[in-house]
Amino acid sequence: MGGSLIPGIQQAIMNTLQYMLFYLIFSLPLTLSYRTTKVINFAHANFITYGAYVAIFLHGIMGLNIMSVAAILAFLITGAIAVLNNVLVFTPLQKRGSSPAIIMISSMGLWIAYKYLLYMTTDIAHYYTIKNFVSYGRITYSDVPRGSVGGVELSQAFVASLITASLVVVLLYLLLEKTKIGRAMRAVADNPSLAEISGIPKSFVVNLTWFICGGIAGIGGVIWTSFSGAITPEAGDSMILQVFTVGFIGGLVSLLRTGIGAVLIAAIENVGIAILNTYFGVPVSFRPFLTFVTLITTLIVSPPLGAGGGLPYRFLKRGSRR
Amino acid sequence: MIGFDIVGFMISWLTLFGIYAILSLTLNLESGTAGITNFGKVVFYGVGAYVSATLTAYLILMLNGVDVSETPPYDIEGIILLGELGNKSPLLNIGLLVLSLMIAFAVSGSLGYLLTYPILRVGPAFVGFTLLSSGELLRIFLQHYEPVGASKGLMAIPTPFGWIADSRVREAAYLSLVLGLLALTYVVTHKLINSPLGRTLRALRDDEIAALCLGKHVPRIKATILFIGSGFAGMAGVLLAYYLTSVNPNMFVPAVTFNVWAMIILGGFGNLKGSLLGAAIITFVDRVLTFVTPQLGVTVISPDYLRWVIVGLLIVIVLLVNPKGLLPEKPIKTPALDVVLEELRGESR
Amino acid sequence: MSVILEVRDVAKYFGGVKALDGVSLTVPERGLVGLIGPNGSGKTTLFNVITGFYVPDRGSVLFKESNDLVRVDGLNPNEVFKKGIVRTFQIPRLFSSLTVLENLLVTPIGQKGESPVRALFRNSWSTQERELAEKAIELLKKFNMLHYVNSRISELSAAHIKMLETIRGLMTPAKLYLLDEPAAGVDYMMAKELFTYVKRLRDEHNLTFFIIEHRLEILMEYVDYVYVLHNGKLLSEGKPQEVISDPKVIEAYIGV
Amino acid sequence: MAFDMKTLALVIVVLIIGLAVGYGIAAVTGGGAVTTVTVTPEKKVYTIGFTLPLSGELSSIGKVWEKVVQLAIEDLNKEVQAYGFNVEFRSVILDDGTTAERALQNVQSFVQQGIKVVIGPAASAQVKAVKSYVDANKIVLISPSSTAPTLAIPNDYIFRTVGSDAGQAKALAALAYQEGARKVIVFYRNDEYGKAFADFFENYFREMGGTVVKLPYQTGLPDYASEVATLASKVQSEGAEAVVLIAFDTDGANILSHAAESDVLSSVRWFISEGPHGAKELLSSAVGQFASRVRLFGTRPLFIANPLYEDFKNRMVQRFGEEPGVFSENLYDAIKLAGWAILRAGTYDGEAIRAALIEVAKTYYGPSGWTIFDSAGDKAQQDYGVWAIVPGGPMGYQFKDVGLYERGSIIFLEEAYS
Repeated sequence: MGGSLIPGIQQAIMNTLQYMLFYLIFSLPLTLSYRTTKVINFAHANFITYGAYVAIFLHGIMGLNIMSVAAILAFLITGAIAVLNNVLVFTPLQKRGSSPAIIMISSMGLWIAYKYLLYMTTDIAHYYTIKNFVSYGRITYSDVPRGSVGGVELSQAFVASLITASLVVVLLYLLLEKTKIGRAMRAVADNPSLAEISGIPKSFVVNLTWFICGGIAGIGGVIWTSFSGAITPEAGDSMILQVFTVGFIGGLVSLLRTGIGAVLIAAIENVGIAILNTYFGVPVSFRPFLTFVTLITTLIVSPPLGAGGGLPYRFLKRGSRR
Repeated sequence: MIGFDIVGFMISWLTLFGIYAILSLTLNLESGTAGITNFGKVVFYGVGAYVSATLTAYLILMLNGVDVSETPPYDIEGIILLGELGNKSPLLNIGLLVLSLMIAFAVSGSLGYLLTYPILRVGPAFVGFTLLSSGELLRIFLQHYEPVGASKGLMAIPTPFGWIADSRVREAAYLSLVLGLLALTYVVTHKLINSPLGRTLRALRDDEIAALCLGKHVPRIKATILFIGSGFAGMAGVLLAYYLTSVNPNMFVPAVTFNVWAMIILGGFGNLKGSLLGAAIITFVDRVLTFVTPQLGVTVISPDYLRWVIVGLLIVIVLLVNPKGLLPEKPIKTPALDVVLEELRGESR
Repeated sequence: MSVILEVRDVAKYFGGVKALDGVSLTVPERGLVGLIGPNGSGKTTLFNVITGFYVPDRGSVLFKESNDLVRVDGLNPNEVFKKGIVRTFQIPRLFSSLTVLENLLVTPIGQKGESPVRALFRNSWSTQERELAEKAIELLKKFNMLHYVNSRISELSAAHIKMLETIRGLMTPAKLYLLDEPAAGVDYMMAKELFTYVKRLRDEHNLTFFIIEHRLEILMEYVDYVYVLHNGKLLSEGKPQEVISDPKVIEAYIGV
Repeated sequence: MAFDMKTLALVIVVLIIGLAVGYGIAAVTGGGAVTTVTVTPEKKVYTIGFTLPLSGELSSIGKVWEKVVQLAIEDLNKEVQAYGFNVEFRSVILDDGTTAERALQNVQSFVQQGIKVVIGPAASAQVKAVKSYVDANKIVLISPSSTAPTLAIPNDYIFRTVGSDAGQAKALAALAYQEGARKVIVFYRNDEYGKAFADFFENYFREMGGTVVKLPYQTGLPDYASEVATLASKVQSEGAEAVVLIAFDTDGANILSHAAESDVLSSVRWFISEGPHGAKELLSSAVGQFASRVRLFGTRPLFIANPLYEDFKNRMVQRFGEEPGVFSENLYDAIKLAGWAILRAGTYDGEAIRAALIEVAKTYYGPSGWTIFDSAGDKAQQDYGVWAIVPGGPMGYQFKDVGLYERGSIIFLEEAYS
C-alpha cells in the first residue's frame, strides 16, 4: 500500500502545494481588482492565457527560454490589456451608471473576443512556422533553478511559483498597508465617493490596480508554461472556474480568505480526490465536479453577502415569534 | 450541377432560429426584464434535451417488448432496434413528443426553481457565475451517468414525424411544430411582461432591495421566473434532441449560452421582438457563412474564430454605443395607461 | 393616545462595534416623532432593525396590530412592510426605469396580476388595475404632481423624488412611516414644504411618522416629540424645546 | 391581439430577407461553377463537401487535414484525367468547430447546393448528429476518423475509412501481454472514444489471462498533474506492471510529461493508443528519455511498410513541410474512393454512388491499405503498426514504426530501445 494510508500521498501533497501557489497567483489579483473596482471580470481568464502565450511565442518563434524576460514582458502586456479594458469599456459603462450585471456581461464579451483573437494569432503563427501552437509542450527555462528539499524534487514550476507567490503576497501587503497609493486603493475599495472627496485621483488608482492585477495573472500564465504538460488557448478558461471559486470563498473581498480558499480548493482537488478514489472508488474524472460542489456549498453555507450587494432576506427566521 | 434549394435552406434555417428564439425570449424575460444574470441557460436546455432523448428511446424499446436491461438504447443493438422500431406508429411518436415536452418543462423548470436558492442572497454579480459553473456540473454528471449513455450519449432517437415518408414534408411538419412552440413562448412571455408582474419584475431589476421593502417577495418571484424561463428552455432542448436525433454531453457547453446572450443584447435588453430579431440575425448569418466561407478558399485564419471575435466585440460595442440594442425596451402596456389618458383628456377639457 | 411602535431594549453589534446598545422607546399613534443624534449614533441602524434588515442581537420591536402589540423584529423586510410600516431612504430608492405612475402602481401588495398564472389572463386583473390607476392619479392630483404622471424618475427634482417616495406608501394601507432624512439635499423652502406635506398626511390619513433628520432647525418646528441617540444609547427625549436646551444633547453635538 | 400581428409581420419580413440573401448566395455559388464551365466548356465538374474540425477540440489535426484534402483532390484530378475522363473534382471545405450542431448545418448547406458526397465530420458525436439527415436525404457521408462502435450500423449512408477501435484494442492488448505485462491500469479519456477503447481492451486482455484496472480522467482540463498523481498511487496500490494510456494528442502529451517526473510511473511499462502519435509535444527530451526508460510502445492503424504511405508522407512533407497527422491517410483514401465512386455511378445521385462506393472500395489499395468495407460500412481490413519514440529527427526525438500486428501477435521489425 505504498507505506501510507493513501498511496502516493506525498505526490498529492506536492501537487496541493503547487496548485495552491498557482491559485494564489491567479486569485489574489482577481479579488484585488473586484474589491477596488467592483467589476466581476471574466476576462481575467485571458490575462492568464495571454501571459502563457507571451512565453510560448517567445519560445516557439524566437527560441527564447528565459523566464524572467518572458515574465516581465507578460506583466507589461497583460497589465496593459487590463488597463485598456478598463479605460475603453468598464469606466465608460460605470460613468453611464450601468449596473454591475451589465458590466459583468461586457467583461464576458471581452473574454470571448480575446480568446478567439488568440486562436487567430496561433493560426497565423502556425501558418508561418508550421508549429502547432494550439497545443504546446512544456517549456524548460534556462534561468530557473531546480531545487531539492529533503530528497523531494522541486520542479522549475514549483521554484518559480514559490518565489512569485511569496513576492506577490509580500509586495501586495507592503503596497496596501505601507504606501500612500496603497491606502488610496483601500479607500477607493471601501468607499468610492469618500475617496473622491478626499482628493485621491480615483481613475489613476483604479487603472493602477488593473495594471497590477492583469500583470500578476500574466506572470502566473508564464509560470504555467513551465508546469503544464501541454498548453492550449483554453488554459485560462478551463481554470477560471477554479480561480473564481477560490475568490468566492474569500467573498472577493478579503485577501486572507482568498488565500484560505486557494489552500482549500488545491487540497480538495488533489488530496481530496485521492482519498475519495482510494476509499470510495470515486473516479478521478470527478475532480472538477468536486470544485463546483464546493462553490455551490460555499454560496449556500456562507454566501459572500455585501460583496455582490446581496439581499437582506433570511430563509430561516431566527428570533421571529408566533 | 450546383443549384440552390431555397426552400430547404429556409426550413433548416427557420428550425434552428425557432429553437434559439425560444431560448433568447426566455433569457430576455429572466435577464432583460427580471435582472437575473443567467449564464447557465444551457443547463436547462441540456436537461430538456436529455429528458426527451432518454424518455423516447427507453419507452419506444419497452413498449415494443424489448428488455432494456439486456439491450439498452445506448448500445449498438439497442440503436439498431431503435432504427427498426422507431417509426412504427405515428400516434406513439406524437404521444411521446407531448409527454417529453411536458416532463422536460417540469424537470428543467423545477431545476431552475431550486437553483435560485444558492444564488438568491449573493447579488447579481455572483448569480451568473454560479449558474455558469452549474452548467459544467451538469456536463460532468452526464458524462458519468450510464443510463443516459454516459459519454456516448444517445442516438437514433425516433422523431415525432419520423413516420412521414417524404423528407421535405417531414422537415416542414417539424418546422411548424417548432414555430408553434415559439409562438406559444412569445405569447406567454409577452403577456407576463405586459402585466403587473412585468412591472414588478422591472422594479426588481432596478433595485431589488427597495422592492423587498415594498413587500415584494423577491425570492419567490425570482424562483417563479426562473421556473418559467427554464421550463421553456427545456422545451427548446426537446426540440433540439429530436432535430439532431442524438444527444451528447459535449453539445451543452457554455458557448451555447453566450450565443443566446449575444442575441438578446444585440436585439435589445428587455424587448421581446428584439430577441426574435437577434436570434434571426445570428442564426441567419451563421447559415449564410457556410455558403460564403468556401468562396474564400483555404484561409490562414479559420473564419469561425473571426465569427466569435465579432460576437464578443458585438456584445461589448452594443453595450457601449447603444445599450438598448436594436429595439429598445417598450413601456409596459396595462389598462392603467388608458385611465391616465382619459384623465389627462379630462384635464385639458 | 395609544402606542403604535415600541422598541424594547434593542441591541445590535457589528463585530466589536455596539451600533445599538439597549435602546427602548415608543412612538404614539398619529405622532410626529423625531429621531436625532450625531453621525454614527445608530439612527439608521435602528431603522434597519425595525424594518427587518437586521435581526437585533437583543431586545424586541413591537408594532400595533388590531389593538395589541405584535413582535415584528426578525421578520423579513417584505413582511414588515405588509404589517404597515413604510420606510424611505437617505438616498431615495425609486425604480429608475419606471414612470412615476408605475412607481406608484408597483407598490400595492396582493395585486391579482402579480401571480404568473393570472397575469396571462388580462380580464382577471384589469379592473383592479384601473382602480389602482385611479387611486394613483388621485394622490398625484392631491400633491399636484399629476403633470409628471408619465415622466421618468430622472426627470424629477430632488424634492419631488423624496415626495414620491413618501406618497408611494399611500397606495397601501400604511400605518407608520419611517423617514430617513427627508430634508437632506433639499433647499430650505422645499424642505419646509415637505414637512408641511408630512403634517397634512398625518392629519388627513391618520398616519404616524418617525423621522430621522439632521436639519434640526426644520425638524423642531414640526415634530411633537424627539428622541436623541448617542453611541447607540438613548441620550435624551422630550418636547423639542426641552431637548434643544438639554446640556447633554448640546455637549454631544458640540463634542462631535 | 396587436402584437401577434406584429410578430407575424416580423416573421414575414425575416422570411423575405432570407429569400433575397438566399438567392444572392445561390447566384454566388452557382456563379463559381459556371465560370469553370466556361473555361473548359464540355468538362464536367463534381463537388465534394468537406466538414472538418478547423477549430475547436480537434483543430490541431483539422489544419493538417485541410492540406491533405488539397493534395488528394489534385491527385484525384490528375489520375482521372490520365484515365481520359474529362471531369474535374472540386472541394468545398467547411469548418464545424468540432461541434455537432455546426456539422449538421454544414451538411445541410451542402445538400442545399446539391452536393451528394460529404467527407467528415471527424468526431463520432458529430456523425451521430448528422446521421438521420444524411440517411433521409440519401447523402453519402464518409468519416475518416470516427471509430465509435455505436455507429457500426448496417445499410445506412455512413461509411468510415478507419478500422474500429475493437481491432486496435486487440493489437494493444496483444502488445502489452507479449511484452510481459499481466496486470495493467487502463488510464483513458472519459469520452466515447476512450471508454469504448478501454472496454474492448479489457475484454481482450482478460481473454489472454491478464487483469485490468480502469481509471478514467476528465477531458478538457487545463492540466492533468493531479490525475497523474492518482494514477501513480493506483499503480502502487494495485501493484500494476504497466499503464495503458488511451488519449488524444494534447491530453496524452500533458499526461506523459507529468508521468516523466514520477519515479513510480517511470518504473512501469507504458502502452499507448494511436491518439498521441504525431503530437510534437511528445518529442521533448524529457518525454523522449522517459519513453526509452519505460520502453514506451504505441499501436496505430497502419499497413506497415506500405510504400504508398511512405510516398504520401514524403509528398506531404515536401509539399507543405508538414508530416501527415492521425488519420490523414484515411482521409486521403476517403477522397479517392469518393471520386472513383462518383465516376463509377455515372450519375451524381446518392443511391447510385453509395452502391458504387462499396464496389470501388473492394479493389482499392491506398496509403491506408485495403479499403474494403464490412457490412456496417466500416473499414474491414485494418493492420496495426507499433510505434515508438526514438532519438533522431529535427526535434531530437521522432516517432518510428517499429513493429506490426500479425495474426494475434506483435512482430518487431527492429529494436526500438537498446
